[in-house]
Amino acid sequence: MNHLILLVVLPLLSAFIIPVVAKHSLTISRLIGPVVLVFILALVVLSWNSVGSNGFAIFLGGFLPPVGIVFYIDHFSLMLSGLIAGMLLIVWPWNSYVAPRQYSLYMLLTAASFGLVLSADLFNLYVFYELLAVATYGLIARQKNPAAAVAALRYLFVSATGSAMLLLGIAIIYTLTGTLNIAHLATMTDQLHGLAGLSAFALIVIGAGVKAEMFLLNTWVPEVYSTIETPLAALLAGLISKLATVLIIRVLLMLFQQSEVLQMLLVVGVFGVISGEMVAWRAKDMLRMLSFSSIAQLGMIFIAFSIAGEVGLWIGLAMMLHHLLVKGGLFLLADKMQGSFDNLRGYAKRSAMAVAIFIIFILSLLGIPPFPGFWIKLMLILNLAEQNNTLYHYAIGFILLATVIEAAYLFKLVRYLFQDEEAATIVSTPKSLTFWYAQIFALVLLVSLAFISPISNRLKDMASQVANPDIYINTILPSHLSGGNP
Amino acid sequence: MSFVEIISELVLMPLIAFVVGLMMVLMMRKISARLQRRIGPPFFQPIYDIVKLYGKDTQVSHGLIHDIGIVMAVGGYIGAEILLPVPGMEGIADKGGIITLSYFLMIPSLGMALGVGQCANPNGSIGISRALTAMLAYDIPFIIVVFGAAWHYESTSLIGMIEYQQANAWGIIEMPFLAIAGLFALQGMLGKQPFEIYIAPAEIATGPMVEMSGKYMGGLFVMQTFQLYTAGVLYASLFLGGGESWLDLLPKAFLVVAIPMSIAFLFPRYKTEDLIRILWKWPVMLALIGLAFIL
Amino acid sequence: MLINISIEGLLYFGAISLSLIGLFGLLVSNNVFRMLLALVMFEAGANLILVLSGFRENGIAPIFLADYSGAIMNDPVPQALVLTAIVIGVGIQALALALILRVKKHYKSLDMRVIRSKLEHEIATQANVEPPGSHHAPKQIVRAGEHQ
Amino acid sequence: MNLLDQFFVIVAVALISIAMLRNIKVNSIVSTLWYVLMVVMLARMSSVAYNADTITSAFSIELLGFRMYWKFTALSWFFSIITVVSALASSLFMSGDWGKQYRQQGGNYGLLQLALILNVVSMLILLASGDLLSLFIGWEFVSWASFLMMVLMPSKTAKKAAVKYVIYAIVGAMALLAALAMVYASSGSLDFTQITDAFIQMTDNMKFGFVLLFFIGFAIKMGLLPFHLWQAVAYAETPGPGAAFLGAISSRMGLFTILVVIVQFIGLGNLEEMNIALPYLNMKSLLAWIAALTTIIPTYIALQQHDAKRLLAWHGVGQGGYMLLGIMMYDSIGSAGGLMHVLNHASYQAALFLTVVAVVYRTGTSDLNKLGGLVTQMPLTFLVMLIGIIGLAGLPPMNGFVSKWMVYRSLLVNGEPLLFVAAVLGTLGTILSVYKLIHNTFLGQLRVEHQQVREVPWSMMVPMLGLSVIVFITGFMPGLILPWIASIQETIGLPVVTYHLGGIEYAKGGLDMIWVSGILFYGFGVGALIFYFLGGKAKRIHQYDNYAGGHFLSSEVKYHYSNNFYPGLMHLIGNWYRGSFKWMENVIVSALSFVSKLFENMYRSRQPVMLLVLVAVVALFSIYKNYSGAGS
Amino acid sequence: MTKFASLLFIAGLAFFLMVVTGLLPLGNSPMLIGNAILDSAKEQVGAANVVTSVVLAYRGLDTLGELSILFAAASAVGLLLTKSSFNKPSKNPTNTEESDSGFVAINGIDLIFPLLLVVGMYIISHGHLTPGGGFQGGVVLAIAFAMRSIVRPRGKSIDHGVVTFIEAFAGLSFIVIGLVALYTQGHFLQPMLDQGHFGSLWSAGTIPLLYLAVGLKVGAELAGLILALNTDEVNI
Repeated sequence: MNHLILLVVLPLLSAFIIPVVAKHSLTISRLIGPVVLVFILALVVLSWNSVGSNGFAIFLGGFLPPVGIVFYIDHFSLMLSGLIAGMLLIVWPWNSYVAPRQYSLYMLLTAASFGLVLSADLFNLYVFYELLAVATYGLIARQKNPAAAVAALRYLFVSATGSAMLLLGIAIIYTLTGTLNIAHLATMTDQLHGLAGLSAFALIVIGAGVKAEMFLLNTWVPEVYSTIETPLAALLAGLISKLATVLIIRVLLMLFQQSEVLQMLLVVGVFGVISGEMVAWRAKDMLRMLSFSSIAQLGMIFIAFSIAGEVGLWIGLAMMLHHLLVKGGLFLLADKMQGSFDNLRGYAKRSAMAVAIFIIFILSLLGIPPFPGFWIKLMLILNLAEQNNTLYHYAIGFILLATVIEAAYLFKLVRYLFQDEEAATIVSTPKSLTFWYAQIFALVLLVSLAFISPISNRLKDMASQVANPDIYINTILPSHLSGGNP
Repeated sequence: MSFVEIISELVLMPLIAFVVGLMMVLMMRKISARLQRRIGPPFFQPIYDIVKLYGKDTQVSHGLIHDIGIVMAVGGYIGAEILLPVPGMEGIADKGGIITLSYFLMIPSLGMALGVGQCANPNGSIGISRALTAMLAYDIPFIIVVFGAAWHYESTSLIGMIEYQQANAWGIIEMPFLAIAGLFALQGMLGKQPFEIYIAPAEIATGPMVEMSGKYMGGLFVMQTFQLYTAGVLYASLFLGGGESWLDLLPKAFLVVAIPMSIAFLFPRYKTEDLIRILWKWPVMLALIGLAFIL
Repeated sequence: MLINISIEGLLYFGAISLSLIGLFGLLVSNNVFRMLLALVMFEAGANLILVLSGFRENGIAPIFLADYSGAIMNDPVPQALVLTAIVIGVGIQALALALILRVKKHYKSLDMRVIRSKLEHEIATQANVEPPGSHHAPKQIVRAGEHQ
Repeated sequence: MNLLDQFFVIVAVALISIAMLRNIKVNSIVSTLWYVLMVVMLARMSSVAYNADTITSAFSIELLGFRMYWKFTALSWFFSIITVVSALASSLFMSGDWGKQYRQQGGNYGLLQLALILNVVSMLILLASGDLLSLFIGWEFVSWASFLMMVLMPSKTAKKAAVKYVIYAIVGAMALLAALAMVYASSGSLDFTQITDAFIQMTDNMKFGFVLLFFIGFAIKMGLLPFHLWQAVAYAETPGPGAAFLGAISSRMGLFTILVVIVQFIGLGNLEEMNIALPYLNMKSLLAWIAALTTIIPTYIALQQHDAKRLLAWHGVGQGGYMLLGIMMYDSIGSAGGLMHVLNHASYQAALFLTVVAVVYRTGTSDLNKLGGLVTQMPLTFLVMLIGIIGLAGLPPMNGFVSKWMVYRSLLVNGEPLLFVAAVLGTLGTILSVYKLIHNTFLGQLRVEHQQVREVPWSMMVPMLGLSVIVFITGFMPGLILPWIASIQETIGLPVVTYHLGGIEYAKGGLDMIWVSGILFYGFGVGALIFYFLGGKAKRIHQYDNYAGGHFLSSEVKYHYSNNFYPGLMHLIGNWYRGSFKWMENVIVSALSFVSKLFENMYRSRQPVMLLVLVAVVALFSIYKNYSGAGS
Repeated sequence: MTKFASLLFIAGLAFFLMVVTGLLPLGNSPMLIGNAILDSAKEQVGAANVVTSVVLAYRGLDTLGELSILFAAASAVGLLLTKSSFNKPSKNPTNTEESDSGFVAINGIDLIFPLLLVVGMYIISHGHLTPGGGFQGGVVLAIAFAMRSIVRPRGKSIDHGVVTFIEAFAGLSFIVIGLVALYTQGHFLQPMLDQGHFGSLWSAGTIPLLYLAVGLKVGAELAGLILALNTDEVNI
């Protein structure tokens, strides 16, 4: 099983060699990425069954924890890895002219994503987080649109400040405990649950929150998403934001599962939902609307994760998957339906299929039965209601209000799409690959409807696995159940 | 109740109503004449009028609905008057109560409206719109009065109400405010001054009445007899203890009808707005005060 | 705790001051290049705090020299970490510099306010909508019920 | 497979067949036959309606720990038969020439049929729901199916109205979801029976929230005040028979859910105990007042309309108030009246809408200022409309009278003078406005361009006549319907009404419609006798041959008095039409808009790092506040 | 206003950070891993410089990640500043002469250049014994090239292709060493080869090789970065 490290290593390797290969053969350099991704996808699928319910730990360099870096692999991280590989295959820049180094950046992004998902070491997570960030800046700035450079620069300032804070948090934790291994830290939570530890956690959350589109840290979102190519936006909104969320959740679950912390997460989530939906309501063009809606959805995910225990976790996971499908799909669709609402007038006549898919997506996004989004929202609301805390009950109100606003702006757009007179400036785009992908996303969404029960059971299994720090600690530190020196 | 009784009631009641109504019309005209220092028409003048109208040669119809309008107007009052309990003929009255009766009283308005509407005379339409507005105006106090009466007598059946009054005291004693409000409503319902704006187009030689020639006008005259009878007996039943016998009932009914007549010719005519305003102000207020006393 | 001035206390104070001065500079400057420099300072401060966590009283460098006599060694881990962090910082700074060059080239300005509004304007133009926050009066008064 | 399963199989097959045969010509006939089959199936299930039985479907779904199942009670059956019959009438109406014209005008006829069956299916799913979750899902289905129906109209107003409807519907759905969450929070289950348990456990404040959330959810669908703004325009702007169908039954789904949730499971007795302000105002009377105001305000808005469809649609909103008012009286006749009004309203409303559609079919407009005098051209349509408006105005002998009578009787018995006056005010307004409708459409002067207009073909006439027969028969013999009502009352725990074929048995004043109608027709008969057999034969003259204030009305100058029909009244009450509710709507939108502007400016921050630092400071501060006392 | 608010925030942040650091065990932190590594580094890795053991063995993946970040940054900068990404040609041939740096600088740099190379290589190759190592040495190497390009802005100081090749090769070799360890020893980046005599140049197994790769990589990346940034003459 140690070969699963290839998930990180192979993309890095390919990233390094792509520029050199490109000097000799552009074609081969273009194929390296997809081949590696397909290989990794196969690897993930093949190793699915061999990962037991307790997960599996890779000790890098053969050093037993806590001294070395550890990778922890369970079904949850495998699922995310599969999603990463699949998503990257989908947004892979096939048909546009792309410099070889851009492929390298994509592969570095891939490697960083895998690292973020698998690593069980705080500092290692930081490194991968930064790799992800740098690759993202590069990809954003590389866009043909010169505005993208400004967006990337503004993003960079926020993100780098956040990263420095993350580093600060890690430094505090290390000074406090003398270890970086999350499992090891989990055995000494009593030391962490003080002012210093929680402050460190707050700094970590702020650092990771920038990418997770957390409220007030997400000002970069609209600028970046409206300047970059939509497939990349789909990747960032659909997947990368989730990985940062996963990072936060991992740390939270293992180290800081306290009601105050969860409530702060809830508040942040609620603000995200409300602010995102409200500003999306004002938006007058597709991409801006989608990016703010994405902020809101991330807020919703935070709200889900703020429910203590497995329940919150599996609902959050389900929301993540759903959002990945829907928002990813919408951004892919936006490749075809770009521009202001005014430009999209009468689009239904031009492409009924695109509009139909759009409506399926937004219905699911709104949580209209029987689409999967409904079941997730239902479970979220019911479980929020079950919490013994009025804060959670207020959150329900805000979610519901946000849904109304969401409906308002989404259907405002629908009205434009169905208007009789067509916009003069409407751009007719040829059937592109992204549109096919969007159709596939919609199909997956519809098919998943038939499998709500099995999917939810599987997610519940994963959640119970992830939510239990004992499994994590047992697997990574077999001999250190109750803490102590290595 | 036997079949014969039913038949006899059904046949007799319109006849009685017609006769009594004719006398009421006569009385009305007499009162107006006396108030205007005239002698007034002879005793049989109302019946002469009706016969004359029915006997006319020129009878113009604008179509089926025109006819049906008259039929509905007359029929609605006949139905209403059958539902009124009168001494010796109470069999059918308990099949419908006061609510049904008040609804029956709306049917003639609608019938008239339909008939005039079919005439396609624009001034007719104006008259109808005013008439319906007036109906809206007088029905509010009327319905409060009905409610108060029904609540007080704990029954919606007129027979029950009369029984209550005969056992206890008359409604006018127990509910004076409601009774006064009822009189106001009656004034409006009968379309007498000052609440007769909807007849106004007739006075400028057009409007509903003008299109009614011959038997149409005759139908309306017949309707008026029934209307007066119904109003008088209804009010008598509600507030004056009904009648143990005809000798008892008729004077009451005549008295009731006489009051609006006497008032009517002393007043000018209100505009539609003013009509609504006054009917929604004073009688409604009185009726509500009355209600407050009995609730 | 702060009154008891020790060497590490001073070091911490210096490190925190450095990072916060950097952060302050980041907040108040409008010139993008200055912001970058401030960011460098902030990161340097953070790195200092990180490397300080391995500090031991009377510790020596964690190298087993030939004359090593069992003295207390400083923690090697933060040193390794900070090495990594510094290099990461360098990478980000270089990238930022390149971005600044490109922005300057395109927008002829380094003022954050200017390039921000130009960015918004550009986004809005591409999407064919009015830029947000433009101070023009609303074109039409929206009547009741027309919002949705 | 019990009857219900068979029924649902048939419904499903019907849906599939209509969806498949969308573009084939026989489709219209086939779909009508499907509705006939559904009526037959419902008839086979009539034991539900007569004996207050329950049929539970064998089919159920177990999902995420919830079990959803479907069942038919007397209540479901009652609403289902109304739904299916309305659909049958609409489908039949559009199957013939109307559909042809619709196609020629560029409409997608297949899609309309599909929308109709989708509406029917979703309503049946809702009506059969056996627990709160399936109820909610059915509820949403209904919302979206009617949305589909609404967007079929190509006009801009229609789209706007439909989108507005969506927002209202989502508000309702969200309120419902919140109420569901409250049920779930206190019992961990979404069975209907849990509502009662959950309600009992709640504190007083929570009870208000709970009832109001449910009520808001349902009231929005039903268009009760203050959520009435969306409905009329949305329903009116629906293609022809679709408007008839929606107007007849769609919004009554709100009443169904009110009956199930608020009446059956929360219980009106419990509502009565929830005191709001004075001893006179409790939750139940609040709802009753909402109902009463709903009868008044939309009715008087209808009075202002000059579009026939909108006028009717506004009346549809207003009539909903009577239903709720009757039910909120919590006695046998009041609730019977309210329930019966559902059927009555559906029948005459569908008939009236169909007549208007028929007029539009022939003349191309439903603008009351552009019509008139059509009675000579379309006498049967006129007859249907006459019967319809008599029903709508609640005059004897049509069925509208019966249900309104029961409501009035109940108000009288319960001593609610103000509610009574409110209800009467509604009725009077209705009379005024329906007269305007029939006068401006069929009476008065015929316009030149309409002189060639003919009666509509039989495919359209038959459903209209059928509906008017229902309007009359159920008015003449309400005892045909009352057994169903009695079963419903038994099912949902209301006092059961005593009835006979002619009407209601009630101490101190019942109602016997056979007698009432008999007397009325006798009166008419006598009237006709007086009219036709005394006096000579009238001469039929041309319409224009009349005399108006000195000049003769020639055919060149049309002087049809239709615009501003009640000037006196409007002069008096016109100032009251202030659009307060629109203003309220606007206020909410503006407030949200203001907040969203604030957020937007936050996202446009010049220096986003500032926000990051702000977050850091706030987070550290809150942690410090939490821990500074305890130390580390 | 902004300044005041910023000051307020920073003051708040300073206060909280002071409080937090005041709570930290300054100077005698637990250093659980640190101690464990100090105890076992000698045997497990065999490098005299424990920091090197940590960088390349215990936390080798961090180093790989960091190299990747450098690579990513260099790639991105390269992508951003290639001429194709600019709208108009910026080269202005008239100022070639003005920007030349004069005789002393050019010849001085030429003189120091080989010296710098040697120093850099020395630092790299003794990374596992003394303070220093791949990063530091790599930076020296990069500076050597950077200085040349600074004094000769128009001259071709280093071939881009060579830089690309070196960075690819260095990265590749780091990973290949790791992979070889994975398939021979069982773990990625597990120390391999004979540990040799502790404290001598040829000790610590693969560590010097890895450090060499790191040094080359860092040198190449930084040189590439500086080159890329230097080719453009935008005045800030």
